Amino acid sequence: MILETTQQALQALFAGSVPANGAEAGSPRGNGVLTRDYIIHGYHLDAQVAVDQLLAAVTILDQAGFFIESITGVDWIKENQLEVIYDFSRYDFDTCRVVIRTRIPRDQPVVPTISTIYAGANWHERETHDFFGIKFAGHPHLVPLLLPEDADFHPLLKDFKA
Amino acid sequence: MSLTLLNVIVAVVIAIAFAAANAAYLVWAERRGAARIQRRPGPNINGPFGLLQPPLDGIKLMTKQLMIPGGADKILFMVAPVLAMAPAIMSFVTIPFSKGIAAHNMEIGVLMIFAFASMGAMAILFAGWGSRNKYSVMASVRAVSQNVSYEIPMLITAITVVMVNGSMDLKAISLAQAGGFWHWNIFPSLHSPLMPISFIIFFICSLAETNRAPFDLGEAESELVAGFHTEYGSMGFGLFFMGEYANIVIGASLTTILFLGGWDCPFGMFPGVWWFLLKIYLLIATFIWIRWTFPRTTIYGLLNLSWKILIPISLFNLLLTAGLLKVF
Amino acid sequence: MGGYFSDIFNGSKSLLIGMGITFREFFKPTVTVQYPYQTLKMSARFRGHIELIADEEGNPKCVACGMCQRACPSGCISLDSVSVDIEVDGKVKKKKVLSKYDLDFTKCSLCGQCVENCNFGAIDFSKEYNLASTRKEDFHFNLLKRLEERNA
Amino acid sequence: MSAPIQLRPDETFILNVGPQHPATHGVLRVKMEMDGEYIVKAETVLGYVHRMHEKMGENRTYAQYLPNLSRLDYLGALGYTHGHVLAIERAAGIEVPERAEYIRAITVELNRVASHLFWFGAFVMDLGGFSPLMYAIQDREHILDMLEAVTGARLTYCYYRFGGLYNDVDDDFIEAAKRFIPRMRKSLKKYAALVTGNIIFQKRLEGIAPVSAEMCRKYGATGPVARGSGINFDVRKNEPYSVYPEFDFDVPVYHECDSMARYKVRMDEMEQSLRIIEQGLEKLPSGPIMTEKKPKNIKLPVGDFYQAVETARGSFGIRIVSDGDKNAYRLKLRSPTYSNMHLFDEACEGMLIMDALAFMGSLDLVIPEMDR
Repeated sequence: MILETTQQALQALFAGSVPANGAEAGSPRGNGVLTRDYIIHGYHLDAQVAVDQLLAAVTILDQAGFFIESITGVDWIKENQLEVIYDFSRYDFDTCRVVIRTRIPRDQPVVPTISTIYAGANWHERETHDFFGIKFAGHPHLVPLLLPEDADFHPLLKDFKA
Repeated sequence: MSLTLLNVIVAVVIAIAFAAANAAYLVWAERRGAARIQRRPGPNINGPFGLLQPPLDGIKLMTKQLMIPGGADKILFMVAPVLAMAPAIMSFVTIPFSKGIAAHNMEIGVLMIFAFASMGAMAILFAGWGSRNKYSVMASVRAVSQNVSYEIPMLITAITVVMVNGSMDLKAISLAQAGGFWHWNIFPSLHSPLMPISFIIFFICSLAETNRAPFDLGEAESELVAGFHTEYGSMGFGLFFMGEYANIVIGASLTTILFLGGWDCPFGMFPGVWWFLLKIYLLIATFIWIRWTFPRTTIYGLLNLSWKILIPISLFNLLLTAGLLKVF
Repeated sequence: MGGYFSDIFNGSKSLLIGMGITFREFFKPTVTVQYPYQTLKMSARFRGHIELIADEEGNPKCVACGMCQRACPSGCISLDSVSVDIEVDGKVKKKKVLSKYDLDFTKCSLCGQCVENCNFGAIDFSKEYNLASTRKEDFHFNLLKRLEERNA
Repeated sequence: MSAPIQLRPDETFILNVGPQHPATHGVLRVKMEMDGEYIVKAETVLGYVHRMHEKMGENRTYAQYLPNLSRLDYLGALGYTHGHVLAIERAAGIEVPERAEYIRAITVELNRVASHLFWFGAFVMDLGGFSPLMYAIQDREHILDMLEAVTGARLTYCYYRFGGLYNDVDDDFIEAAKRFIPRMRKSLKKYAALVTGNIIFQKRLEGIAPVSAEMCRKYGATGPVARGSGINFDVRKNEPYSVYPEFDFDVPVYHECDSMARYKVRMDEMEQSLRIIEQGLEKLPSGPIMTEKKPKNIKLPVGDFYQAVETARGSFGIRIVSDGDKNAYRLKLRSPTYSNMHLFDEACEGMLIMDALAFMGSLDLVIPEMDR
């Protein structure tokens, strides 16, 4: 039930441009909403949005009563891109896991913060900043959380050498 | 003159020895008792039943370096442990262990013990302030507000007893209760029908006055690390520790004298010092038992208990007793 | 007002119940094991550090294939082998013989991947748990030497 | 007690709770701005035991990564390992024999009881009562003995394998577990009388540290913290995995939102876990404990996989991004206490320090799990 309404609401962001459902995550694909096989992937909706659509997409989920699971990044060094992945889930029995992802160029990794919508995104964003160097524009306190205070390295980048 | 001086010296030495021995072996008893409650053996390696543990602990503490934190108020820091121990020892002077055993009997014994007891709060305040540690300061402020609020019901209850017995002399109070347990102050009489409740109030207050669990807010280890003695090591800590146990002995002795007939035998036979010791050690065992059963109260719960429950009831009891004394 | 007194009464009652429980516990026997004086037997599946297993002749069963070394997540096994000529039925054959088997126990996480990946049953967990030392070198085990010591 | 207060900024002082402090149960630091005993503002500082498990996940093969998972949460390690093996099995499409899944569920629930028992003891110790900790450890010891006999370790188990288990349970284990259940129920009654009913304990927790359901949602709190705020969320029920649909158990939910509610949730959960263990032992099918073709050198298909499980502390999630190699391209661990602890900063504002530290205890923190 919530699956369809959320899908429609997210779909509306893209005004019709729907990518093929068969495209695998990991390989480059266009922005849009995909439904995933829960049995295999463990989540239902997979939406790749442009950076400027991010806040709109998260707001949709916030209004639909989703809670934030985590935020993380992936370094796609071959495509010279960084990906930020947002996981959302629900407390009720209308199970629906939504993944929002957005891709940004590696040399200018800036995404808007969603800690204004979800207060709990604060630490997740700080952690992602620690590990990938992704800057969250508008974040109130973007200092290293898990790494030392003076850390200027980003260990989960694929070109990181210890 | 010289005989009096000798008397005083002997009395002080005995008082210090008694206090120190009690403090040392009450620690052992507490550790063994706590261990039994928790189904462990407790200290049992050094000597038979671990009886050598307290002296060895003492040696360990004495051989440690006395550290004074940088920026601490040196004088207050050094004075505080002494101030914790000394009043407790002084209080022993006036406690009558039996008819003939008392270092110095005073007509105002009750007053003197309370006067010395309130100096304990000062020791904690000095220690907390002098250590220059935020936890210590918070702990000492807590402990002082606690001591102030529990001294009131304690004193009111003591006054009730003093009124009933018509004396502030501890010996006289004990003697007034002689001749079997039905004469003891703990049991209700015509003049004081609420005495059992008074006893409970007095007991709770002496727990709180000695900063024992569940009222150990001054050292609240899970919140304030170790409270007012966080920065103390070596014998500074040792003195606080001994002072605490000496205060427990004082509290138990006072409870025994005021409510349990002092050295009187429950059945009117063989009165003597053994009855007194039996009573105070039973009370101390209860102290230990309580400590290892209950969690700690909160600071507001503690103050609520004092101001909303103990003080009204003890005041009511005082007025009732006064009225009944006037009528009958 | 009634609530005031019933609160006091119920509160005191709950305290007495708690004291009753600790009182009963006081008289129950202790449950601890006095460790250096008493010890427990390790269970059969206890995973200590690994040991080499000897065959009937006392030589290690290990054929130095290196599976354990590759499986180890922490890289704490290092082994080496030499080729020796042995005579089997009058013919000289080359055979790989284990010459070194070192375990760096400081890195080991006792996961058991090495034992699981060994196809020859040549290593197994020991039941050793008294492994305290202040020196790091004490945890670099030469398993081959330990095996010889056990054989002796 | 926890009413907000007004004060001038120059009247406050900074109190560093931690990194070494008895109440933080590990190396966690909370920088508190205090006004006397009231907290004005708190900032949690993490990362003192950060070990970068996620990078290790990229460097090691999936099988080599197994021991890492039990190093996350040393009290309830099996739950985390369960999540990992389930994620790999889901992605690689490995079928697990039923007996193996039953044994997994039984051991996970035993581990959950052990974890909650230790939490219970430590929590009461936070409040100043020491004896319950010892009683809890006694009961926990039985569980650890049982798990040691099966898995070979007492804390960092590393027992599950992709497609099954490391080794089978024996009759001794089943007997011991059957003996354990009634004994544990008796102990739970003892705890209820000794601790839950105690007036001092109740006064310390009731109405203290309210965490609203909305706050839980914004911070992503799960597990007993969410359930103590009236949210009926348990991954075992909401997204059934393993053999949990076969079991009849309830999810305890309390609507008071205070520390007492969180405490009661965990105490009730132990009882429910015992029910699951009981049913599991009864239904335990015979058969193999490993898939017929034991998977070696697992390579996952290209893709992005997520698996959530309910651990003792909440919903643990593991995300594996695979590029088809034998180790993960990216491995993300979503630890429940990380989100649960996050709301502490906001929730403790205006609280007394002793209430705040009791609140912190009620969140059930395991620092290595938070820092990863």
